[in-house]
Amino acid sequence: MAIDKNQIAQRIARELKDGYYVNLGIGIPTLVANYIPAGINVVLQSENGLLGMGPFPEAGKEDPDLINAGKQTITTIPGSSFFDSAMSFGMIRAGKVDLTVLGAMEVSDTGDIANWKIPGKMVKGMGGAMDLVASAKNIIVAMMHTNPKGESKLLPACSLPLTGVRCVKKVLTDLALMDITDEGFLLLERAPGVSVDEIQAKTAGRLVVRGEIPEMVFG
Amino acid sequence: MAIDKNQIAQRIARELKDGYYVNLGIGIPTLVANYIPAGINVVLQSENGLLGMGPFPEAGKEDPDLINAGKQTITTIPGSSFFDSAMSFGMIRAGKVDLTVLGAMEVSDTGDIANWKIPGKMVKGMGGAMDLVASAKNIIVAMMHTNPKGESKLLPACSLPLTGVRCVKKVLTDLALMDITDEGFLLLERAPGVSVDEIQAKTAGRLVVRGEIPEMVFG
Amino acid sequence: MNKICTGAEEAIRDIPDGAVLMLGGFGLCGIPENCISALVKKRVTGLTCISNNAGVDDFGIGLMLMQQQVKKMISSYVGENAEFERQLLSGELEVELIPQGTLATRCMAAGYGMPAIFTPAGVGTEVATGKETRRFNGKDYLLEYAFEADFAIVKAWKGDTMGNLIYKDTARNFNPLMAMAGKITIAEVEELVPAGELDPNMIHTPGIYVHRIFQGKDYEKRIEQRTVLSKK
Amino acid sequence: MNKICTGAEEAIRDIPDGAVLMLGGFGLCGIPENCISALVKKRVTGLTCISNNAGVDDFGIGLMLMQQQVKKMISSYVGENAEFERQLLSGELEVELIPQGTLATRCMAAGYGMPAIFTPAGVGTEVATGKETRRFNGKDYLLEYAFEADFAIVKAWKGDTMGNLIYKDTARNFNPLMAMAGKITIAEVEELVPAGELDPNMIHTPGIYVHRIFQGKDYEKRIEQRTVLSKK
Repeated sequence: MAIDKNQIAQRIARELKDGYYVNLGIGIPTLVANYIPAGINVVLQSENGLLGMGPFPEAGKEDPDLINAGKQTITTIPGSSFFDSAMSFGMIRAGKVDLTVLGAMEVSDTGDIANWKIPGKMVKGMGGAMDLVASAKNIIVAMMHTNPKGESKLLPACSLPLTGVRCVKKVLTDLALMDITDEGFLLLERAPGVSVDEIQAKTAGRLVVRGEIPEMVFG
Repeated sequence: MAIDKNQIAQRIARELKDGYYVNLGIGIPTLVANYIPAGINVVLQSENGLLGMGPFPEAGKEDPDLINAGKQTITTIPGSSFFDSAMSFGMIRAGKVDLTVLGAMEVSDTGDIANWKIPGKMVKGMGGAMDLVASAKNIIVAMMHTNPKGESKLLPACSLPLTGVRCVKKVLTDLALMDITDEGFLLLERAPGVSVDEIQAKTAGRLVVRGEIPEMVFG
Repeated sequence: MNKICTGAEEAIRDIPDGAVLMLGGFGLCGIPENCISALVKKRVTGLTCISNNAGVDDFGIGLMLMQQQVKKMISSYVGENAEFERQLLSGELEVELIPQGTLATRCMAAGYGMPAIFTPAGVGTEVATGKETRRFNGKDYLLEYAFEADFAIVKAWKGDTMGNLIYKDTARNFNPLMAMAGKITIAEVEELVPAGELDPNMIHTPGIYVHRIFQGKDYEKRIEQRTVLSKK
Repeated sequence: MNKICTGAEEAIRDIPDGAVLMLGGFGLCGIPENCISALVKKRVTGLTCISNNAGVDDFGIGLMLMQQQVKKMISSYVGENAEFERQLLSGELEVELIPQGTLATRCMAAGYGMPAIFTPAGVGTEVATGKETRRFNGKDYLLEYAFEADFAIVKAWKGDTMGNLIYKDTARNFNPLMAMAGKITIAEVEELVPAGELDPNMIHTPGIYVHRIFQGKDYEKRIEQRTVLSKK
């Protein structure tokens, strides 16, 4: 069975290591903050100028001067720091952020990503996505395996305008966890009960299946 | 009679306008701070990271964390601010400093300046001088008209390694105040009792003398 | 040296039609509310606005869009604005979208006297079209030019009579960068204090970058996405 | 995540011979005294030191020069140091002199992930020799590359256990820039406090740039040019 967005977040959270600085994109990636494993300290970066993002505030304690990149009211943890947008993207560009998690509309089997524009539809802008994907050392994409029409979002080449080229390292969908390698999507784990055949059928790009593929386990 | 270094500083101080941000170099330029005219507020920039430099501290109140670009202990005025060296030279490079006053070993009649290196002698380095002269909107050089050997320091072309090219706007020496124009050094004022002939004799570069040249007046 | 204005009207008095403006803020956070109101009242038109976002229909730069005062927006993200969308699709409004970090750094470059910077953001995408690409250490970068504005309009938390500014929390965002990039920089602050009251070690924008300052009033500080912890 | 070291010896434990170091400070102001002492004690050699100055004969980087630990200095100003002069003239020491603003901005460029910057400093002088010159808006600029160091060693006033740093007065200078440019950044602070005690709005160097931190001791803070008001 396909995993839900909370399980996607939960699985990604296992990629976190103690001491990581992490940028979580809008949508499913934001949920990762809810599943940080015990004993692991990570510092969340919000590209509008904050290191040390905390949970949402209690009702009545929202501060309009304190928001995240999704414009949501948030809080800070002890040891946080504020800075301007140039320094924020400076530390991103300099590779100081250890892990970036973001959503996508399409990912190619060479690691290209498209997530900002659908020609013919209203264009809202790339925000910080192009900066993030161009500079992050380690990018995990979290998305559905197929679009609402059932078409694969894992392609030989993106059909939509690109956000970045050869930058994605790992993709986690509702069906599978994959590394991006020179040979294409290397299947690492299956969602519980989802067959390799189903994943293969829903992956338009090159999929590499090597040996027995374990199921993800959720506690 | 040639004016002394305090009179040089006093004359330069008359070039200050209310609201100016000013960078004063080491040596004679530093003395300008002592002669800021009444009713005029200027903010002194020290390129090691301070806007709003005040006078030297009272004895016993020196703070090793508070020095100027000449490494002298100083104080601050109300409304001062500290910043790092990149921002300091950033504001210099962006032309935010209204006036820069510095010393020189040689100035050419096209506005080139040499003040950092004497080949064959120990080289100490250019410090911030090259940044300052490359970016300042308005540079006044304050120096002696001749070197200790009696040779002119106002030349057709500098003989020493350059600090900057075509950047000096005005020169004040112990003998004369001059603008630098396309035609060369345009004589504006004479030191009291110093003749045009003497200035001419001691100026190796092109000197333009037009009409009657007034004497500087010191109160 | 007098940088102090009585209010937004005086501070923006000479902004002409067709001016290039920078406006600080991220979303509706840290936007110069007072100056925007005054610009709306003054009905200055034909503006080019460099701002990370374009406000919402009834707040922020959206108020200026509503009156068709804006000819061109240069932003990184312009969603959440129906009137903006209408003007864009009808061709009334010109829009240039650029990556957020590129926008920030192009403002900083102006404030630091650097004519251009290199960034990898947008390499291999349509953003790179017509731009110079250069490889350093095996990685490609775009050459992007410094942004300057006739007027930069920023919002700070505290300011003093010398023009020194301190921002609060994530309301800092683009404000200190744009403050450095204006030919004339106008700062509105929640609290204006005499010179000497702010700690000189804690100044975010040194006064040298600020030409006009005033204490704003009636800040609404609208929240775009109010999110709170769900009760357990 | 543990960035805290017991002292300078632990913080610099793995700096090898031949390393490229950045050392913060301007003159003797804001220099990492504890780490310099530890480097002197460790007798690591063949170092390339990027630092605005080279200390004086018996303080600062001068102490390392005295033991001939430094192979190359990259600085803007190196006066006031007799042993330095002797080594330079004898050819024992290599020196690269670069304009102070260029030095500062090349450090910042590394911290901001920008491979190169443009500056007009040195155009038309011997500093421009062999460098690419480019004209923007009628003015010439040199292309200068970002500086990176194996270790950046900085001194701050206060720091917390997350690595956040605050500097005092003009002891800030190059410290925050070099802190951003080290592959490994070591910070010594006068006062180390638990996370949460420093105001997040007043952090000069966010902890993400700092890998090791310790509370230094026995600061001498020597004054190079003691100047006081003359008694009237």
